[in-house]
Amino acid sequence: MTALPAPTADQIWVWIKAWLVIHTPAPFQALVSIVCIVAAIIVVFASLFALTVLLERKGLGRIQNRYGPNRVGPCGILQPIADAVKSLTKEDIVPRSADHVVHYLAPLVLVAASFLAYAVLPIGRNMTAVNLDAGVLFFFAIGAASELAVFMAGWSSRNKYSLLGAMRAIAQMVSYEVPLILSSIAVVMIAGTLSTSAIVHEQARTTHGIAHWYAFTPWGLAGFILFMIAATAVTNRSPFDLPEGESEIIAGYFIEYSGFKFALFFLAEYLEMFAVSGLGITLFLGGWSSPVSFLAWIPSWIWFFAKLLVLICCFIWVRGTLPRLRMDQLMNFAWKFMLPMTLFVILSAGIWRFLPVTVAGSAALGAVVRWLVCALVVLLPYGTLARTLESGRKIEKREYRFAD
Amino acid sequence: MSVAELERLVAAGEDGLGDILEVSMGPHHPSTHGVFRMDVRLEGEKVVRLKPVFGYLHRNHEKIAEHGAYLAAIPYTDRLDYLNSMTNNWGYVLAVEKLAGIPVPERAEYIRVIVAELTRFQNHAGLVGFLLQDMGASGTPLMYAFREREKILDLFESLSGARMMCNYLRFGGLRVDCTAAWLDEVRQLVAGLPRFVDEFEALLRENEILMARTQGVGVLSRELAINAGVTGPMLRASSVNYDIRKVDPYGVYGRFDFRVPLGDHGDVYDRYMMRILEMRESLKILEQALRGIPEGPIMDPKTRLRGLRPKAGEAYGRIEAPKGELGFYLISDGSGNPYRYRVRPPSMINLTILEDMCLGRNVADVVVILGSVDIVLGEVDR
Amino acid sequence: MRTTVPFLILAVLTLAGGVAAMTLRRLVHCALALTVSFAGLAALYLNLGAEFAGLAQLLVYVGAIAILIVFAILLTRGGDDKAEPSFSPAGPAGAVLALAVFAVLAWAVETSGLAHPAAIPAAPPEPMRALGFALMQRYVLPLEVIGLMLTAAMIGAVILALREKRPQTPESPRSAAP
Amino acid sequence: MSALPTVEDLKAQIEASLPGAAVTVIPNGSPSAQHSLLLDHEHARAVALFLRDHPDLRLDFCSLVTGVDWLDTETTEKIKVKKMVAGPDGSEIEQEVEETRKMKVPGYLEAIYHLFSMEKKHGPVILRLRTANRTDQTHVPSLTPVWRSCEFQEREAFDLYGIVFDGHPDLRRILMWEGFQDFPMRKDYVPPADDSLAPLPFASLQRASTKEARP
Amino acid sequence: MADDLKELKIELSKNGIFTTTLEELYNWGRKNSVWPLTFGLACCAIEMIATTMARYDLARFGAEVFRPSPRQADLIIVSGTVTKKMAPQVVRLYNQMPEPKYVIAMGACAISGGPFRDGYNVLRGIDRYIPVDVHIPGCPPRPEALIHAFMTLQKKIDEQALRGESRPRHLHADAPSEFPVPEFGAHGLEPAQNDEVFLNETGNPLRVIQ
Amino acid sequence: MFGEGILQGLYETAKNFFGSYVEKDRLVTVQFPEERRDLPEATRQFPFLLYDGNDPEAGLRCVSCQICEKECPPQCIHIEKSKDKKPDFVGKPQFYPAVFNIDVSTCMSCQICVEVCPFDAIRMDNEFELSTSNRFAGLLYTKRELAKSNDYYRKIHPTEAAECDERRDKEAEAAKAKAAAAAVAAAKAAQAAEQQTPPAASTPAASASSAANGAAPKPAEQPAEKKPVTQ
Amino acid sequence: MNIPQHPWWTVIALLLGAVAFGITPLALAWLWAKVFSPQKPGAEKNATYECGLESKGDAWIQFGASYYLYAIVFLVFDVEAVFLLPFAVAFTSLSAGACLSMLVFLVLLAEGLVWACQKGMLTWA
Repeated sequence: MTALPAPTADQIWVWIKAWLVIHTPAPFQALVSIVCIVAAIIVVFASLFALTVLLERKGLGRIQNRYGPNRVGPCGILQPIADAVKSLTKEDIVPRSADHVVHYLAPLVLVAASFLAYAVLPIGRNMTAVNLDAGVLFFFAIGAASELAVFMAGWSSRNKYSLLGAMRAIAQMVSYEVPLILSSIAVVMIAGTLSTSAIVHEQARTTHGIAHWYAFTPWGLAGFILFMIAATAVTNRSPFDLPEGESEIIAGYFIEYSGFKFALFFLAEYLEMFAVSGLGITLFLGGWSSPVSFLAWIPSWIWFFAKLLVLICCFIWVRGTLPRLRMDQLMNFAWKFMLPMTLFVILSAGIWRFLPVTVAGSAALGAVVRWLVCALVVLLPYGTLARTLESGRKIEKREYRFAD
Repeated sequence: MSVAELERLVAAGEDGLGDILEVSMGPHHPSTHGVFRMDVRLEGEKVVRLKPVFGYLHRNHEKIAEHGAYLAAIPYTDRLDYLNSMTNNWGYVLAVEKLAGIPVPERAEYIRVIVAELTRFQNHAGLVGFLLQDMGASGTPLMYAFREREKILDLFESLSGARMMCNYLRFGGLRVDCTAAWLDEVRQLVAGLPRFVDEFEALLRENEILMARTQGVGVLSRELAINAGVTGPMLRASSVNYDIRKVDPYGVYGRFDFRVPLGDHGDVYDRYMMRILEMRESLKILEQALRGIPEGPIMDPKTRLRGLRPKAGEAYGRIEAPKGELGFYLISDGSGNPYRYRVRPPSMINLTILEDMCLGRNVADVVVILGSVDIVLGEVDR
Repeated sequence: MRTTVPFLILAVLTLAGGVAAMTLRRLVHCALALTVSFAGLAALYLNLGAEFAGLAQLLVYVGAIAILIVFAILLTRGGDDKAEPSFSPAGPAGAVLALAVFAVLAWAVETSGLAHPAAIPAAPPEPMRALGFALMQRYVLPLEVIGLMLTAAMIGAVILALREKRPQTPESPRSAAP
Repeated sequence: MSALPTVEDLKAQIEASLPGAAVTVIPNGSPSAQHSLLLDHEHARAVALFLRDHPDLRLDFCSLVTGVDWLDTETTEKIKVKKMVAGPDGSEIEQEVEETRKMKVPGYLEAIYHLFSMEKKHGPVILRLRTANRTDQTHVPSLTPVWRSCEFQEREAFDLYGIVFDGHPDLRRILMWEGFQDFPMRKDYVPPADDSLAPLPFASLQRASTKEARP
Repeated sequence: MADDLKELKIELSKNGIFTTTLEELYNWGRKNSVWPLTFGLACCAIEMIATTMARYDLARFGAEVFRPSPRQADLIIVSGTVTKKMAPQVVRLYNQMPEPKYVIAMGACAISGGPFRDGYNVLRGIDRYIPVDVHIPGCPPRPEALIHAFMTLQKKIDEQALRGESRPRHLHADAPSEFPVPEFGAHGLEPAQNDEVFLNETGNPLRVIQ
Repeated sequence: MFGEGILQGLYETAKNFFGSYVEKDRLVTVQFPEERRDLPEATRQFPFLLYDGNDPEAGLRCVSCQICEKECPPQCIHIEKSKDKKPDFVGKPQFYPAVFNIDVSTCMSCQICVEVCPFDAIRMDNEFELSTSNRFAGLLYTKRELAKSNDYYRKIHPTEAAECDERRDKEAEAAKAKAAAAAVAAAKAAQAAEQQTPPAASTPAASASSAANGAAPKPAEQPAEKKPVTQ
Repeated sequence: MNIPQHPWWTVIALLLGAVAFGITPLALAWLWAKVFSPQKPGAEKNATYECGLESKGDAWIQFGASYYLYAIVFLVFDVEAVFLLPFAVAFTSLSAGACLSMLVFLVLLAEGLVWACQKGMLTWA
C-alpha cells in the first residue's frame, strides 16, 4: 500500500477500507480487504432490505389512505427487527412428504445467488467489489442459480400449489431473462465492454455539463424501460408476481416454508430486486455518476443509493396500483413483445453508432437526426407490436347500452 | 436408458398433455370469498373440471327461522348476505307483508329505497374491490372501496345502531324513523360519491392489464344465463333486461327514473362494468328519493310485530338485491312461526354455471370468474 | 500449489457431481447433482482464467440446460419416479462409449499444441474484445452456421411440440378415469 | 308484466295440450293469493316443458325450488257406525253408534317450483310435486333437465329433506357432508344427543333446538 | 393475573438478567409481528377485513401481513360461524401452523355458536377443539373491538415467561402442538369435543350435559 | 392499448400517496385506541339493565316479566323471577329478577329485547372493548355487571333517554296524581271524579305495545293531562 | 494493493459470506428451538397443506409439454446471447460488414421466432 486515497466524502468508504488494510499485518491484508468488502455488501444490503420492507409497507399504506406500521419504535422503524426476532423464534416445519435436503438447500442457494450478484455492482467511484472484465455476464450467469433455487423450493415442498408456483416461476424467469440480457447487450455494444465499472465510467463523461447516461439516448431509454419491465418479471414483483400469486396459488413456491427459511425467501426476493435495479442503474442510469456536472459534488455512493431508492419506490408504486397478469398473457408479453422490442433496441443502438455525429456540419442537427432516427426504429415496432399483441382477442374500451 | 423406456417416453410425448392435477381450491383459500371450495382438475394450469363444493357455512338459517317468531327472523336475515343486511331485511319483510297483507306507509318505503340503494352501492364498490384483489391488485382498489363503504356504514350505524347487522326494517315499516339531520348527511354523501366512482374508474377502467384479464373471460351466454336462473348484474351483463325493480316493482321503485345497464358480451369485464354503472344509477335513485321523501309515520300503529300470526297460506316475495333476485318463500300454518321459511339465495343459484364458465380456462381466470359472480357464503350456504 | 489446490477441489467437486448424477435415486436429485457438476466445470474454466467460457458455461448450462433437464424430468415422469438400478443393460455399453470418448479427447489434447505449456500464447489484453473480433472476422461463417443450427433446433422443437398439440376436449378421456 | 292466465286457465290449457296430465289447483288462502298447480309425476316434465316453451307463457326462469315436509297427521272424526250390539234383551240388534276413528293421513314431502318469465316478464306460476310418503317413496321427477337453475336447489332439497329427484344429473349432498345420514330440515329431525347446548353457563338455556315444530 | 406477574418476576430474578432481556426481546418481537392467517369464515370476516382497511388500519401494529399459508402465520382469527362441516378444516389449519401460534375467536359464533348455535350443523364454539387465546364478543364485533382484542393478545404475549412452569404451552416440550381433527360422523362430529382443550377456568374438562 | 390506462392508474395512486400528506380525505385512518370516533347515539352492542337512583338492586327497573327472554332470537337471556315483590317507580309492587344473566358470547346485538321491553328496563350499551381470554366467566354478564344507572343511559343515548325519562315522569306523575286523586276521592268522591281523566295510555301494557311497534314516538298522541300539583 | 489478489477470491468470500448469512440465522433458530421452544412435529402438522383439507394424490405428476417448449426456445436465445456478447464488446471497432453478418445471425433467429409465433406455439396452452 503506497498511499491512502484522499479521505473525501466521495471516497470515505474506500479510504476507511484502505486505512484498515494498511494497519493490518501484511499476511492478512488481503484477507482484511476481502472481509471488509464482503461484510460491507452483506450489512448494507441486508439493512437496505429491512428498510425497503418498511418503506414498502408504509408506502403502500400511504397509497391506500392509511398510515402503515407506525407503532413499533419511533414511526415503526423497529418493525423489521420485530419481524426478524419473530421469524428467528418461529418453529420450522418441513412437510413429511417433502424432499428434506432440497427443501433445506433451496433458500440458501437463493440467498447466496442473490448476494453474489452484488460482486460486480459499482456502488460508488472505486467501489466495485470485483472488477471483472465480464461483469455483466457474471451477473446474468449468477442469476441462473436463482431459477434453480426457486424450482428446488417449489418441487421439494411436494405441494400442488408450490409446484404450480415453481413451474410458473421458472417459465417466467426463463422467458424474461432473454429480454433482460438482450436489452443490456445494447449498452455493451455502445460501451464496448462487459465490465460494469467501465460502463459507468463511460457514462460519467459529460458534454455541456450533461452526463452521457445511456438512458438519455432513444435506444437507451427504451432499453431501460424494457430492462426494468424484465427486471420486475425476473424478480417476481407485481404485476408479474404470478409465482406467488396469492389469490390463485396461495403463496406459490414457498407455501410450505415457515420460520426463518421463509424470511430468507423474502430477503432473497428483495435482494434480487436491488441487484437487478442496481444493474439497471449501472447500465442505463450512469451508475454512481451524477446526471449534471454541477451536482457532481454529491458523493458517488449517495448517487447510487438515491437512484436505487427511486427505483425501489417505483416498484412499490407499481405494486400498489396494478393487478396481476395471467400466465399466458405474461408469456405472450415476453415472447411477442419484449423479445422483439429488445431486438429492435439492439438494432437502434447499432444504427446510433453508424449515424454521423454531425449532419451538414452542425452537431445540433446531427444530434436531432440521430435522435429521431433511432427513436423511430424503436417507436414504430412498439406501435405495431402493441397493436398486435392481443391480436387473437380483441381488447377494447366498451360502450354500454341502457334499458329504461 | 433402455429402448423400452425410450418408447415409453415417446408414447408419453405423443400423449403430450401431462397428468391431471387434482387440486381443491378452498375452503381456505384467499380468493374464494369465504369458505367456498372448488374441486378443480388441472392440466398444466388449464381447468378441465370444476366442481363447486359448499356447505361450509351452512348454519341452518332456515331451520332456526322456522323455530322462531316472525319478528325473530329479521336479525337472522341480516346475516344471510352479510354485506347487505338492509336488502335482506327488505326481502323478508316484503314476503311477510305479502303473506299477512300488511300495508307500509310511504315514508317508510322511501327510507327503504334510500337504505337499499346505499347498500347496493357499498356492495358493488366492495365487489369491484374484491374482484381486483383477486386479480392481484394488492389491496389498493379494495381499500378505496372500503373507504367509501365506511362512510355508508357510518350512516347505517347512526340510523340503525349497527354497522353491518342493521336489523332495521320491520314488516309494515321500519324500526325507527330517520332524522332530518341524517337525511342531510345522506345528501352530502350522495353528492360526494360520484367523485369516488370517477376515481375508481380512472384507477382501473381502462387499465390494459385489467382489460386483458377480464375481457372474453368467463363468457356466459344469454340463453344459458336465463335457463340457469342467473339473476342480478350477472344476468344483465349477458344482455338480459331483467331487473325486478322494473319488472315487478316493489316499494316505490315505480316512481323513480333510472336505467338498467346491459352488457353485450357476458364476460367478466361486462360484469365488472355493470357494477360500476349500477353504482351510478343507484346514486340517481338516491337523489330522487332524497328529494321526494315525504313526512309521515313509518309504521301503521295497528301492525302487530310481536306475536304475528298470519292466516294459513303462503307467499313468495322477491326483491332485486345487489347480487340478484333475493326471494323469501313463507308458508304459514296460522301459528306464530313460519311453517316453511325458504330463502332464494341469488349467489348460490348464480354459482350453478360456474363450471361452464371456467372450463378450459386458467386457474387465474377461475378466481376472477368466481369474483365476478359475487358470492357471499352466508347466502350460498345459509 | 496456487493453481493446483483449487483445481483439485474443483475437479473433485465436478466429479462428485457427476457421480452423484449417475447414482442418486431420485431423478430430480440427479439433475441437481448434474448442475453442481456443470457449475464445477464452469469454476474450472474460471480457474484457468477463461472468464468468458466459464461464465457462458454457467449461463447456458446451469441457467438453461439444467432447467431443460428438470422440465424434461417433470414432463415425462413426474418427480417421484426412482431411477433404475445403476446397472441397466445399457450400462456397460455406456461405459465403453464413455471410455472411447475419453480416449479420443485425450488423444486430441496430447497431439495438439495445448499439451505443452510453452505453446500457450499469452492471453490478449482484452480477451472479450479479441474474441469478438475473432468471431466476427475469422469465424463469421461458423457463426452463421450456428445461427442456422439454432434456428433449426428451435423449428425442430416446435414441430415436435406441434404434433402433441391436438384438439383438446374439456374432459379428456384420461381424466374421466378415476 | 304481461298478463298471465289464472291458475284455472293454466290447468285447462295444460290438460288440453297434454292429454292425461293430472293437474290440481292448490289454493292459497293468504292475501298474496299465489295459487299453485300440483302435477302428477308422469307428466311433470312434459308440463314443465310446455310451460317453458309455450309462446304465450315462456316461463323460462325457474326462480325457486324448495322442499317442504308435511308430517303424518292424525285426524279424528266421529262417524256413525251401524253395529250389532247386545240388546237389552240379550239379542243382537243393529244400532247406530257414534265412534271416533283415528285416521292416519300419511305425510309427504313436497317440491315447489316458482316459475317466472324473463321474456314476458310475468310470473309467478307455482308448481308442486308431492312424494307418496315421507319414508320409502320419496321420489319425484327432476326438473333440472328443463331448467338448469334447479340443479343446486334440487340437490339441496335432497340433502335436507331427502326428496329423491329422478333424472337429476348429479344428485349428491350439497350442504352437509357425504356420509351424513339424516335429513335435518324435516320437521321430526332430532339432533344427536351429545349436541346439547351445554356447557353453557346456565342450564335452563336448553332451548327448543330439539323440540318439535309448534302446532 | 397479579399472581402470574409476581411469579414471573420471581422467575425472572432467578434466571438472571440474561434471560430477562432475552425474554423481553422474544416477547417484544412476537407481539409486534403477529401475522394473521388469511382466513375468514363468515360475517365477522368482513369486519376483520374492514379492520385492515384504511379507516382502522391494523397495519399500524405490524399485523397487516396476512399470510395465506398457515406455515407463515402466527395468528388464526376464527372470524365467524364454525360449522361442523368446516370444523375439521379449521383444526387442521391450526395444526399446520408453526409454534408459537395464537387463536382469536372473533364474534359470538366462533365463541359459542352464537345466534346460530341451535343449528344442527353449527359447532358451539371453536374452543371445543383448539385452545383460544382471546374471545371477542359481538355479532360481529366492531373493527375497534378486534383491534382491542389484538392488543389484549399482545398484552398476553408480553406477559408470557420464557422459563419456569408458567411458561406458555408452546415452550413445554410435552404439551401438544396439534390437536386431533374431528371426523365426520353419520349424525355429527366425532368426537363432539376435545376434553384436553375444552376446559373451564379451573382447568377441568367441561363435560357435555346429556 | 399503449399503456395509457396503466399510467392513468399510476397517476391516481400517486395522487393518493401525496394527498395522504395534505388532505384529510386521503388519510382516513383513525388511530384507535388513541383516537376514537364518536359513536353515533344509536350504536348498540350489548344490552344492559337500567336502574333508577343510586342502588342498582333496589332501583332496577326490570320486573322480571320475561318477555325479552322469550323474544330473544338467540335465546341468550336467562331470568329467574324473585319470590317477593318490591315497589317500582310508581310504587306498584312488582317482581324483580333474582337472576338476570346475559350470555354475551351468544348475543347478536339485535336490540329486540329493547324493543319488546314494556318497562324501559333494558337498553343497549355501546361498550365494545370486551375482549377477554376468559371464555365462561368473562362473557356471562350477571345482574351485577348488567345494571347501569340512568345517568349512564343519559350519557350514551341522550335523545332516547330524554324521551324515555319524559314518558316515565309523566307516568309517575300520572300515577301520583291517580294516587292523590284516589286519596282525594276517598274524601270527596263525587267532585274529584269529574276532574280527573284516568291516564289509560300510560299504563305499562300500553307502552309495551308502543315499544313493540317499532318504538314509534308517540308522547304527542297521549291525551293531554292536567298537570296536578306535585311536590 | 501490493498483494496480488485474484478477484475470484472476493467472489468466493462473498459466496461464503452469503451462505453464512443464510445459515447463521437458521442455526440460531435451531439453537433457540433446542434451548427454549422445542420442535413439535406431528402427523397433522407436517402433512402437506392443501386449503385445510387432507391432500389427495401426489403433487409430483407429469406436467404438460408447454413448459418444455419455452425452455428450448429460451436455451436457443441464451446461446444466441452468448454469441452476441463478444460481438457487442467488439462492436464499436467492427466494420459495417461484420455488423451485417451479425444482423443476419439475428434475423435468422428472429425468423425462427416469428415462424413459431405464427404456428401459435408461443401461445400458452
